[in-house]
Amino acid sequence: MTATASAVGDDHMVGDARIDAAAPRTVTMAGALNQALADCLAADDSVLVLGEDVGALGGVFRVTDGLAKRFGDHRVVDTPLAESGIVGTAIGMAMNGLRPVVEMQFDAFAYPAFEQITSHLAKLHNRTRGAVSLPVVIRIPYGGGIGGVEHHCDSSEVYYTHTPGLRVVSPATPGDAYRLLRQAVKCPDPVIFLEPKRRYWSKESTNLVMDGPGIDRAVIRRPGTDVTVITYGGTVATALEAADAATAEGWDLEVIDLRSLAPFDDDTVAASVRRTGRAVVIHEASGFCGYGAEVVARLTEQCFHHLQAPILRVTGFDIPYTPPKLEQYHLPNVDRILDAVQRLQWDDTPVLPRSGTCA
Amino acid sequence: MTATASAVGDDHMVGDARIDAAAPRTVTMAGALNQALADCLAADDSVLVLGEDVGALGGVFRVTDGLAKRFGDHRVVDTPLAESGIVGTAIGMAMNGLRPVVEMQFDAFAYPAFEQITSHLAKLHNRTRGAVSLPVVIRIPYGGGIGGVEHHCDSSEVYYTHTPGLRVVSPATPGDAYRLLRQAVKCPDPVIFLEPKRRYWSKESTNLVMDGPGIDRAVIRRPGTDVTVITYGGTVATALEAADAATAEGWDLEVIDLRSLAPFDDDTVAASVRRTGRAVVIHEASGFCGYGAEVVARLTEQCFHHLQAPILRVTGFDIPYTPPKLEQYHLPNVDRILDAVQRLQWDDTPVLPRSGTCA
Amino acid sequence: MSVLSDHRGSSLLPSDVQLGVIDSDGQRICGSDLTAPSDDDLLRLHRGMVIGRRFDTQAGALVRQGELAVYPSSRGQDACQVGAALALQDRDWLFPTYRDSVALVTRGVDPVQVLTLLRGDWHSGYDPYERRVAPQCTPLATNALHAVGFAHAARYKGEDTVALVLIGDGATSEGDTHEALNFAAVWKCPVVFLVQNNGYAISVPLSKQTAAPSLAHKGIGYGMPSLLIDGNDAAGVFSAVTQAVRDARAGAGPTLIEAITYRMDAHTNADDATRYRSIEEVRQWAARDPIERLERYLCGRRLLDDKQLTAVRDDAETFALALRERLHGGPAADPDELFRYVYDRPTAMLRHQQRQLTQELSDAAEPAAGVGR
Amino acid sequence: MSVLSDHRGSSLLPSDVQLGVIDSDGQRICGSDLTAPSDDDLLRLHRGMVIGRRFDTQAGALVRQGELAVYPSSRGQDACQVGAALALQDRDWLFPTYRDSVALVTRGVDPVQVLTLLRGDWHSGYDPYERRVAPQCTPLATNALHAVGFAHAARYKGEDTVALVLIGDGATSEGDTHEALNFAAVWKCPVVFLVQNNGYAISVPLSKQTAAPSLAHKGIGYGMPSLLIDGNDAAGVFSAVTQAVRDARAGAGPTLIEAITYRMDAHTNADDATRYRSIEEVRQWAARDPIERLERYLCGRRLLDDKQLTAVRDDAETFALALRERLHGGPAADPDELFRYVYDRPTAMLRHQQRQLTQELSDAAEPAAGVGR
Ligand SMILES: Cc1ncc(C[n+]2csc(CCOP(=O)(O)OP(=O)(O)O)c2C)c(N)n1
Ligand SMILES: Cc1ncc(C[n+]2csc(CCOP(=O)(O)OP(=O)(O)O)c2C)c(N)n1
Ligand SMILES: [Mg+2]
Ligand SMILES: [Mg+2]
Repeated sequence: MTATASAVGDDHMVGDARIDAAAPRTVTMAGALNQALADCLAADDSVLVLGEDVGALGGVFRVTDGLAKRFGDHRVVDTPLAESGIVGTAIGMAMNGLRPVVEMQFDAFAYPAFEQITSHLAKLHNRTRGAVSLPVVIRIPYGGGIGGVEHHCDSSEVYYTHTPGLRVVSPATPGDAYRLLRQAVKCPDPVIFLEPKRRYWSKESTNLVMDGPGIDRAVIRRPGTDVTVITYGGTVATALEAADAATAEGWDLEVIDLRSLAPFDDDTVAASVRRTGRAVVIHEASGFCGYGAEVVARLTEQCFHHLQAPILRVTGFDIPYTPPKLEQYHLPNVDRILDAVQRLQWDDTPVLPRSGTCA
Repeated sequence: MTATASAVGDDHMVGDARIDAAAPRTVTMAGALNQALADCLAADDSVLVLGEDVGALGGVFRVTDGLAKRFGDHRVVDTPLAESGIVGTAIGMAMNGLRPVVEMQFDAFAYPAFEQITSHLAKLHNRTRGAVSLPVVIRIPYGGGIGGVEHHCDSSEVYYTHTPGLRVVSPATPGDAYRLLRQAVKCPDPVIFLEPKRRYWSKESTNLVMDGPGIDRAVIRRPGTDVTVITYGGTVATALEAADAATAEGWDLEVIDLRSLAPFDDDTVAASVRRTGRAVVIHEASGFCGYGAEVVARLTEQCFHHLQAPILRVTGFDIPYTPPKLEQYHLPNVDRILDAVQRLQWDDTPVLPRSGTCA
Repeated sequence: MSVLSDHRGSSLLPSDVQLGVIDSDGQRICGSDLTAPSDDDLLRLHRGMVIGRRFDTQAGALVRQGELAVYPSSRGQDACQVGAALALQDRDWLFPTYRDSVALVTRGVDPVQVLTLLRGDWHSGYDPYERRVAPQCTPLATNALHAVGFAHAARYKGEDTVALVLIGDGATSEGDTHEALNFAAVWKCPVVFLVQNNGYAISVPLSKQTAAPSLAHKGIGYGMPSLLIDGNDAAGVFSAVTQAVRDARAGAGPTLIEAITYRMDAHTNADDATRYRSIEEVRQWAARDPIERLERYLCGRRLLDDKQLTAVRDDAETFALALRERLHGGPAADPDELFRYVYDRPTAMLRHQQRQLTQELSDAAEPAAGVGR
Repeated sequence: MSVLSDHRGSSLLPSDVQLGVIDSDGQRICGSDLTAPSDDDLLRLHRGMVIGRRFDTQAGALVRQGELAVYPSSRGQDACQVGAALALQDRDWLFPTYRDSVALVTRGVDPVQVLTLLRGDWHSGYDPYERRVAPQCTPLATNALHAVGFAHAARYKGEDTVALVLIGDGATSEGDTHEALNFAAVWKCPVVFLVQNNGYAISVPLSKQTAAPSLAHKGIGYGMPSLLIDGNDAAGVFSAVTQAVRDARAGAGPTLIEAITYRMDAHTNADDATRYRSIEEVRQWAARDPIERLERYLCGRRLLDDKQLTAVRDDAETFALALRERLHGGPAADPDELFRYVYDRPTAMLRHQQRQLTQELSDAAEPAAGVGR
């Protein structure tokens, strides 16, 4: 079943040509994504939007609101209910010159498409020595924090980041949602586009523009000197909150928004960690073999002699996503982040970690 | 298409009651697995073997050779060709008290079953507060080294180890293949059983017995003092070779065979790393967000102040599995392992790692 | 040498028109291929629907009061919900979806436990083995395969249990539906597939879901007999499912039944149905209400009088009242449970994480100075 | 209000018997529903099969000589391979599987490039856009969806391209086949599905794969017309596919064709077919050889004489010889390519890994002292 809600503000006309994208305005992330899709559809006839309920309904999160009306249902297509079918046909369309933007309704409902994604979408360019390009974007609302029932709150990023051939990106702000989605649609590689559900309704006053940091670059959302906090998508805002709270403790946190999970922007992140000497990685997904493991492993190798303490992870527990009433216990929050920061051996007497520790 | 080969030696009668499992004999890994299945089928009527070509053909690797003949095709079932169907029906059978042992023909052909595995097999016990147990074993021939064409050589372990609710194990020797498979069939949790294809034909003279290290324990295959080499499945033999070669360089490597990838045996491995102060992780799968990342991350946290150098990874490149003629360049080998060992900062002057380094 | 069976099986095709027992005016349909249920069964169907409808309305109200997070109503599909549930024997198994709460209640699952999922306390609130009902399934069509495996295992064990799958029209597009129908037919499993075709998958109308003459026409492609029935006729649904269950139990294999029905409410409370269907369409279906239809028939045949009708409705009110009361009193969700059931026994890592959380919660309970804990 | 179309479409059912143009004795079938190809087309079919068969035999020999890692032969399925390939126009697209090398060769893909995959040099050896042939697909049934998407895009762009999918009987059990048939029918795509039913999926016989009267009977469940044909009759296959392609091009939507055939060799060279089928069965199918049958017909009608036959066979030998020679001379696989095509441009990480490998290889080329490098 599906929680439906209008994430698009009513104070502006979404999916509407009358809006000048470059003028600053207050926009939700869902609204920014909607505008990005509208602008992509308007700019390029080869762009198609495909998915379940993306037409008349405008998607269960209303990200495609108004698009079918404006562009027609040959451009914004309510498909039959079959995710492997959606991705598989999108691959065929891309082989024939189109740029399909696919919506998966919720993370766990992308799993039926796993074979098409891993065995074809990720590999056809390589298989054909570059003869076939697949500029397909798969939009997946990911993560929890919205009180969703089982299967509606998975964080499935590692399934994709561990699959060579895919790009994986996730926006943290409305402005970046617009930018990243337009960049993703333009990108010749297949892109898994992870939309943090809990931030669909977050607002920002911003210009919606495509230029700025490239699709594969991380950005420093808050400069700081003591600890590098590395995160992406839904937990960037949490990290920024934690950074504010940390000032009271006298810690100056640098917050990095990865934006691109694959490839990883080593330059930006390693430079920060070498500067601060301490780092914490945050994500909602389970810790075990989670994305944070890669961040820790590569940065530890790259920055070993600069590290004052092991890089710690603040992640979801190693459990299936919780029922709605228990998600507060599962999700990384400010306290847990500050707790991890505190464990970064500030007194320089090594704290022997507890055995079996993970998060 | 499928490479078929008899991996079961002809010098003994596999799947045959006449064999006394406990008497030492020379056996291939495929033969040991065959014997384990035979013994499970003989011991417990609720055990069923399901898969594509597991009946008359005996499986493309002949692991189920002779079983249909001996136990009947109601116990050893050639299913219709549909992997989601196989796993989905196995779940239903387990709900009704059976213990299905499922064969997926090759790693990449398990992907159609991904939704059934992640959304149900891994979660039904949790979903029902323990009321429903799913003692299902999914046998997946994994990894390369056999000259297989595309889709026949994936190393898909992280897709499963990152999914809470699944156990993931992989044997490295014939004796342990027997033991682990029998333990997996007995286990009340769902088990992903990864069989290293390239070791199907490796031989060992051993007793086939169930007791010994438990399903969730790592074992030290070779004790050593200088470096802990952590690996599993197909690369354990490679690591042991490397350890032999390393003696010429004066390095005494300790080789740990994880056996259980999920859960991870922190006690055994962390104790070793604290002792040696240096570690290398090896696997065939791509490095990025590979299993080795978790090993590095958790051990770095647990053993930070014992580490003389960052824990290094020797893994496959971050590319789709290679065509047959190029796999030699992709697979971890003795030279690469020794090279990693050499980079473990023996002179105590920090070697600044190259930026962007990963493997 | 022939790789094909000789049986060309056009007998496997469904009828051209929807089969039923009682038409939308409450009149008995003459010469129907479906056997009319006994009077007792008709009264059970009526009672089940009245109570089921009351449950459904109650759940809707609980959402508005903030007691439930979400509720997918089956109002309008009452005949399918109740007809199917009552057609099963006690030992049979039901494999329902999120839409089928009323079928669960009809089968005797504790309504408070039915609502556990929607309240957000846990993913499923009942022990499946108690009333032989699998957890309500959210990933579409996946439950169909579980039912097939379950039914196959029953036969393997020599038991005569039958499994009944409930899926929607949208779910028929998923690969898992295909694989389930195929495995069931090849293995001749004692399983019945009931497709509640309510014309929509959330907002997507059937015309965008299939180009087939009917969904029941899929049966022949698996060598499976199929039926097309009026899904708002409780007597017809009961009769069709009862017969299919009987056949399955007798070893005749699976049946595919498509029941044409309509969901009167939105997909869930969170959905806005005005975006994709007309009020006129809803109004037309309101005239085919399954409860009114059966009441008209029963009253016409004097199997039900006003007093009895009032008594049934009172029972439904009592049922709803008890549900409300018991729901308020429920214990709070327990975070310790998060770690308890991931595996048969929690792993060391999970025990460690559980201790961390416990520590955190007890730290938070004490007034702490700063963040230091 | 009706959620169902009125069209009950029993016209969508296949025939009871396999349609064909020329029977196994080489006689023209009278009154067939299939149009007989022109004499020119019959000669093209014959020539295609003779050359295709020679290619197939050559590939088998190359496996035994260790030149190829593996080869899945289509011997016996020659009529399907050649009949289907020749039925396409130049601008149409073919979506083949691992089994369909002969169809590729027939369509004009360079045979050396066809063998790249099986030689193990790369995953696919040809540029799909050159001869409009998708890479041979290994994950079963997944190619069917690609074809549907491709065909849909063609219509979207206003082009009249048709896509032809080849799959096997086993692959019809996969969910992707179902989803592809359904998307194609709902979207009315210009796509033709040709199921080469050779009776086995590796070792598994059709009886364990389906209980349907025929695989073509699946069509009606999607609202798709279907045909059951004799897959060893090249003229029949050509005629059926040509007609379906023409319909698709004209906007009439997709067709499902089931062709009954047999693979004479094992699944691949690595397979041991004696484990699952009898020599007697193979012998019976040998009597239905598609090439002999057409030759008998053509010679009977004096469209082909001994001299011409010899000429065709000589051409086939020349073809095989050229293949052998060119294959030997091919360049060695290049490890640098491993990194080049993963993305449009190699990422920094991949460039780094490529440098590591290059360094390793150049280190290994020099005699090194110990492991120090
Ligand atoms: C695999 C999967 N994809 C998508 C969804 C999201 N979803 C929930 S209900 C629904 C519509 C289902 O329609 P139908 O099968 O007709 O059942 P109905 O809701 O009408 O009872 C969708 C798309 C899901 N639950 N599972
Ligand atoms: C998804 C998937 N599962 C399993 C396999 C392994 N496999 C390769 S060919 C084959 C049999 C296919 O049979 P069929 O579709 O009848 O084609 P045929 O080989 O007879 O031409 C199998 C099981 C695969 N390639 N893809
Ligand atoms: Mg529906
Ligand atoms: Mg076949």
